[in-house]
Amino acid sequence: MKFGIVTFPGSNCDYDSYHAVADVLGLPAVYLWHKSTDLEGVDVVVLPGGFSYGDYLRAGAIARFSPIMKEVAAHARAGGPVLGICNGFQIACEAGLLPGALLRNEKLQFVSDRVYMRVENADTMFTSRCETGDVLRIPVAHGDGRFTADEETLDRLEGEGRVIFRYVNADGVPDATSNPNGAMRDIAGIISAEGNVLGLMPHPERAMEELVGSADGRRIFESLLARVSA
Amino acid sequence: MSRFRVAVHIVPRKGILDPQGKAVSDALHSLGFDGVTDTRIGRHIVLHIAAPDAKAADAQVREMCGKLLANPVTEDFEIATVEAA
Amino acid sequence: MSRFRVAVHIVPRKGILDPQGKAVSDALHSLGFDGVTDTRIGRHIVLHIAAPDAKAADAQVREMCGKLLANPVTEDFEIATVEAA
Amino acid sequence: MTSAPTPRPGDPVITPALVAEHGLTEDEYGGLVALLGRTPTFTELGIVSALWNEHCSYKHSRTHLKTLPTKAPYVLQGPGENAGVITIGDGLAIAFKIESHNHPSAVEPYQGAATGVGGILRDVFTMGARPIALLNSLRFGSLDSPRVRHLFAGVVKGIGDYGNCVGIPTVGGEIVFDPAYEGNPLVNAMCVGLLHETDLIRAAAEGVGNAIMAVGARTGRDGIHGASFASEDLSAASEAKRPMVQVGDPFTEKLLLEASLELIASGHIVAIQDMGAAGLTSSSAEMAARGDVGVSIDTSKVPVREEGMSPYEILLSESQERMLVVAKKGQEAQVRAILEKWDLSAAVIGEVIAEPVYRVTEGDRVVAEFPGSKLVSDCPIYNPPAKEDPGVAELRARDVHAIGELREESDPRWTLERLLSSPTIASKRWAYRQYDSTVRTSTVLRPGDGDAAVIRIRNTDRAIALKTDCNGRYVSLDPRVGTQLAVAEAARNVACAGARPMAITNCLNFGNPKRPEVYFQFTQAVLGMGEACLALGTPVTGGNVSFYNENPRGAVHPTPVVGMVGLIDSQKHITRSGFTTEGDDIVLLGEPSDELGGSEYLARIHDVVAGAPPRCDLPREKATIDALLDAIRAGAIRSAHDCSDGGLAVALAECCVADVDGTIGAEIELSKWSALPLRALLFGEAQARIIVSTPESATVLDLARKHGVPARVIGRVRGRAEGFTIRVGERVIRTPLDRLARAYHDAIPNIMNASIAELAVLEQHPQPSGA
Ligand SMILES: Nc1ncnc2c1ncn2[C@@H]1O[C@H](COP(=O)(O)OP(=O)(O)O)[C@@H](O)[C@H]1O
Ligand SMILES: [Mg+2]
Repeated sequence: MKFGIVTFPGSNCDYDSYHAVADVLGLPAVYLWHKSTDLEGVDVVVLPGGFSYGDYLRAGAIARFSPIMKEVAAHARAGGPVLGICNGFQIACEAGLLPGALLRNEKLQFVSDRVYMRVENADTMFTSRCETGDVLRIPVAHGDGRFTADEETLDRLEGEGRVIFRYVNADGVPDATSNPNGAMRDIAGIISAEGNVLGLMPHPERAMEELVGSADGRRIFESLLARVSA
Repeated sequence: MSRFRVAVHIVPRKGILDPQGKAVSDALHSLGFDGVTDTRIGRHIVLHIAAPDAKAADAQVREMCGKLLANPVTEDFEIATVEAA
Repeated sequence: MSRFRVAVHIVPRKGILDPQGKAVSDALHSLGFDGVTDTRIGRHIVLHIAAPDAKAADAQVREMCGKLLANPVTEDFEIATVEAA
Repeated sequence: MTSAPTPRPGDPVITPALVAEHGLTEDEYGGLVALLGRTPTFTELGIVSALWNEHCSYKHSRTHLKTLPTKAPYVLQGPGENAGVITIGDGLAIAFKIESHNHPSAVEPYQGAATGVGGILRDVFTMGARPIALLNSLRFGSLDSPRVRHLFAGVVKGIGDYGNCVGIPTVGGEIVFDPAYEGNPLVNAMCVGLLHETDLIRAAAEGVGNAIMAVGARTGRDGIHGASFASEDLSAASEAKRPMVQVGDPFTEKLLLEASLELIASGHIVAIQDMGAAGLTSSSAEMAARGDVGVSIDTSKVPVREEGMSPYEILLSESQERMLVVAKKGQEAQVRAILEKWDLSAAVIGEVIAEPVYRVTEGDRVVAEFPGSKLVSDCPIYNPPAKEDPGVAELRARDVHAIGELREESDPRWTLERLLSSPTIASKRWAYRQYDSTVRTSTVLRPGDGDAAVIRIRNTDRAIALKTDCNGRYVSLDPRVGTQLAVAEAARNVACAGARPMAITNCLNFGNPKRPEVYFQFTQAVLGMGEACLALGTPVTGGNVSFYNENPRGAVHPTPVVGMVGLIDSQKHITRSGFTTEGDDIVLLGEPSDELGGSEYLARIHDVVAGAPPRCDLPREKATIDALLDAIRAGAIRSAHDCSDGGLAVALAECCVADVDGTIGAEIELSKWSALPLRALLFGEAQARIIVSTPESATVLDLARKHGVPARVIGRVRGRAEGFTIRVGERVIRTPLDRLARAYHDAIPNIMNASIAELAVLEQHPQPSGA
């Protein structure tokens, strides 16, 4: 299974995603340049974290017009997996691959921390190696992570099992301090209706090795591996 | 073609939490401006563009707002002024 | 006391680099809006305040701008509208 | 083309007043006229005022800086380049440098701090290194003042937004609050980069005929100091409003970083340098002097952001995110192509010439011309009188034992909690939670995890440990000893993380050097730094001097900040600072003594800065570090934390409560030292002390003995429920952990989060803050 990691001007977690896939998991990976229109036959597209176009105007707003995004959208329409992490989640929302928007953190500060997120639905290609209710410890680092959508959209997401990760405390329940950004309904990650585009604010690619604090992020990559190669 | 200066306001949609506006309200209170009841903060974008006439300039900027300048999920926009520049 | 709705524009001072405006200009060009020559991005702040009259409302908001709303080192402000609310 | 420069139409006439406004003394101006053999043009005056100002010329510091030790077999590049470089084996090297952005941050905290980070990043990547970590060392007045809170919040946000956007983790540093910095905050930023030794590139112009290119952002009128000097002669009020503030664009910086590294790897260039302070002028003049060649620059070819900029303005602009590059002749197009790939511009603006002159033209008109490299080499050097302020000698001699205890102090728990909640000691998480510390996925010890930050080196078993340190109060009381202690503390901190201290960079923040008492502090500090670096085997590879940190109310504490790099041979040796395991023995390396001078205790509890700072015994510091490292390598150490601000009791409490994820208890027995005054035992800041926790205390004690370091088991790590207990003879000091944790963790958030106005102002910045 081959991963393609998109580099937008201002992406800065492309390198970390590449490391996670290629060095830690030993899988084939390529960087995809934003001006390119060729996905080079990759199976999974990663929209990495960072500050594409400086996040000027709104996070992800300008990146969504990059030439590569047409191909990414086509790949998604054809059922190909797309993993949007942090800025990648923001880009996916701006591009209409996922519903909702990510707004300025409620406390108005950038938040860099390690949070807990609970797996809300283990029956997806991104979470098959988890159990529903599992709590993963994953770093966050963002200024605009407050997931926002209208009530109807939120209800639909919940009803269809598309809220995949929710911020919780170490014991697996939401509390006053477990949500780092004020996201509605403590939403940390959601999936598309077809189940092939996942967007999340926490950084699983930064949680691949105990040495740097956590290896819980592997479960997401390994789930993909299990499903896609099956 | 003439040159126009177009000012656009992009504002958070009603009902969307505006923590920035709230923080500014609170700060104004703490500075003694008690009369403030509400503050909303949006963007003020000033574009200089070439267009055949004011109407075309307005239409062009509307299109920009629809495509890029405003987020349809959370923001509204309004063209504040179109002036010859 | 009456209620007023005051709109203020806070803009980057002339000569000050506006990286955000530049990025948006570039993005508009790449979307085919070739006529755009310049984009500056500031804030649009709408305040609801109580004041005896429009003039007092204006004066109050000017003071807020000086104290809090605008950065005196890098930004200019202008009161766009004062309306009874 | 060697016609002498002629004044441009509209240039102001050179008058004594104009010369003075440019900061040149009469003698300096005389030197300039002698150098040229004629009256300078306005442009030339601007160039010289920039190059001969303190920041670029080091005219008051050079002689003394030369005395610092700079050599070791592993030092690849010492002072003189954009950053120092040391090798760490396997063909890999570390480039690092610290720099101040104090004055800009005082004017505009957010942009000042942000552009400080931008500048130090460029200093590192112009060596051919990829930045892998940022640190910062900050000093503010008391947080009681709204203005200080505004500065603090702005600086922290500026640092965070810039580093976060570029994608370099901010992993460590220090923040001190002291009324001495009330009017003059200090903002020092450090950057560390990784490179292959073979990619090391220096900033020396070479090769007659090679093209000089300006790359990156366009040049605007930002930060032209001359603009204010000359504003009378330039026109009206609009000019007076001309912005002095530079705005940072971290997005462009990120592109510039990638483009520069690609350029260096491409082999199409021979030199690259940041256009930092004094912009194009200083970068071009310094590159020419280093390469011992002439250069010719045409300002009309420099890409500008605004119309009608004069050569004077273009030369002195401090617009950010720009680089000067010397491209190999005939390879300009390739250079341009690399920049275009990153959506950046590049323009040929001049060339390296055989004739030994520094020449600036505007089209065909010569506007400035200096012979040879004299522009840089003929800069005046000063060694003004130095004399200690008798008031300081008195303070130092004061018997601080005579200071009576407050009534509340009869309960040492009160004092302990007061100290833990002192903003200088309390957790700085409020600040570093705004810094992305994990991007690049190599941060092993994040802020708060250890005494130093640790970054692993990919594809090796090695890691580096990084820390900045300086206790300005000590330095103010005794500059020589205080500076020795700054080096010692930094070394101790990286050793606590498991690293051998390797080398330092420094940022010397002082007041006005023309005042003898300031110059005394400076010379003594440099002396002490040299002594400590020799004794600890950590050469100085570079640094920065920032004078004039004073306002009418006085100068800041002299603050020679030390940025230390340590090397960890095996990732197994990476050591945290907090206790980890119930049942471990707690061992104190080093021992308490009756020293309270200059302590946080006196400052916080009694509002007194007096007494002699703690004694500095450099051989003892070295032995303690060696003993600790041997114990770590023997696998005997579970945690290590040094005693610094607040002394032994504070350090022990930190070991129990500093981890936000959970506290752990401890039971401590200090009766051996019950003869010492209790407050000196608990809160005195005797140096060369490290608290370790270990499952094998025998091994630790044994190794300590071998190195001649006093050591003793002083207690045991306990469960959370058992709390924190210190016994001294009859006295039992017992505290529940959550009281200590609250004191330590809530102090700064309680102050800052209540301060809505300051935070709201910042939110107004139209800066990126995404992900
Ligand atoms: N400005 C800062 N930026 C990032 N980390 C910081 C900053 N200030 C302090 N820290 C981190 O907080 C922890 C404690 O720092 P400090 O109080 O200076 O320790 P010590 O007293 O042991 O030298 C360290 O991990 C340090 O790197
Ligand atoms: Mg320490």
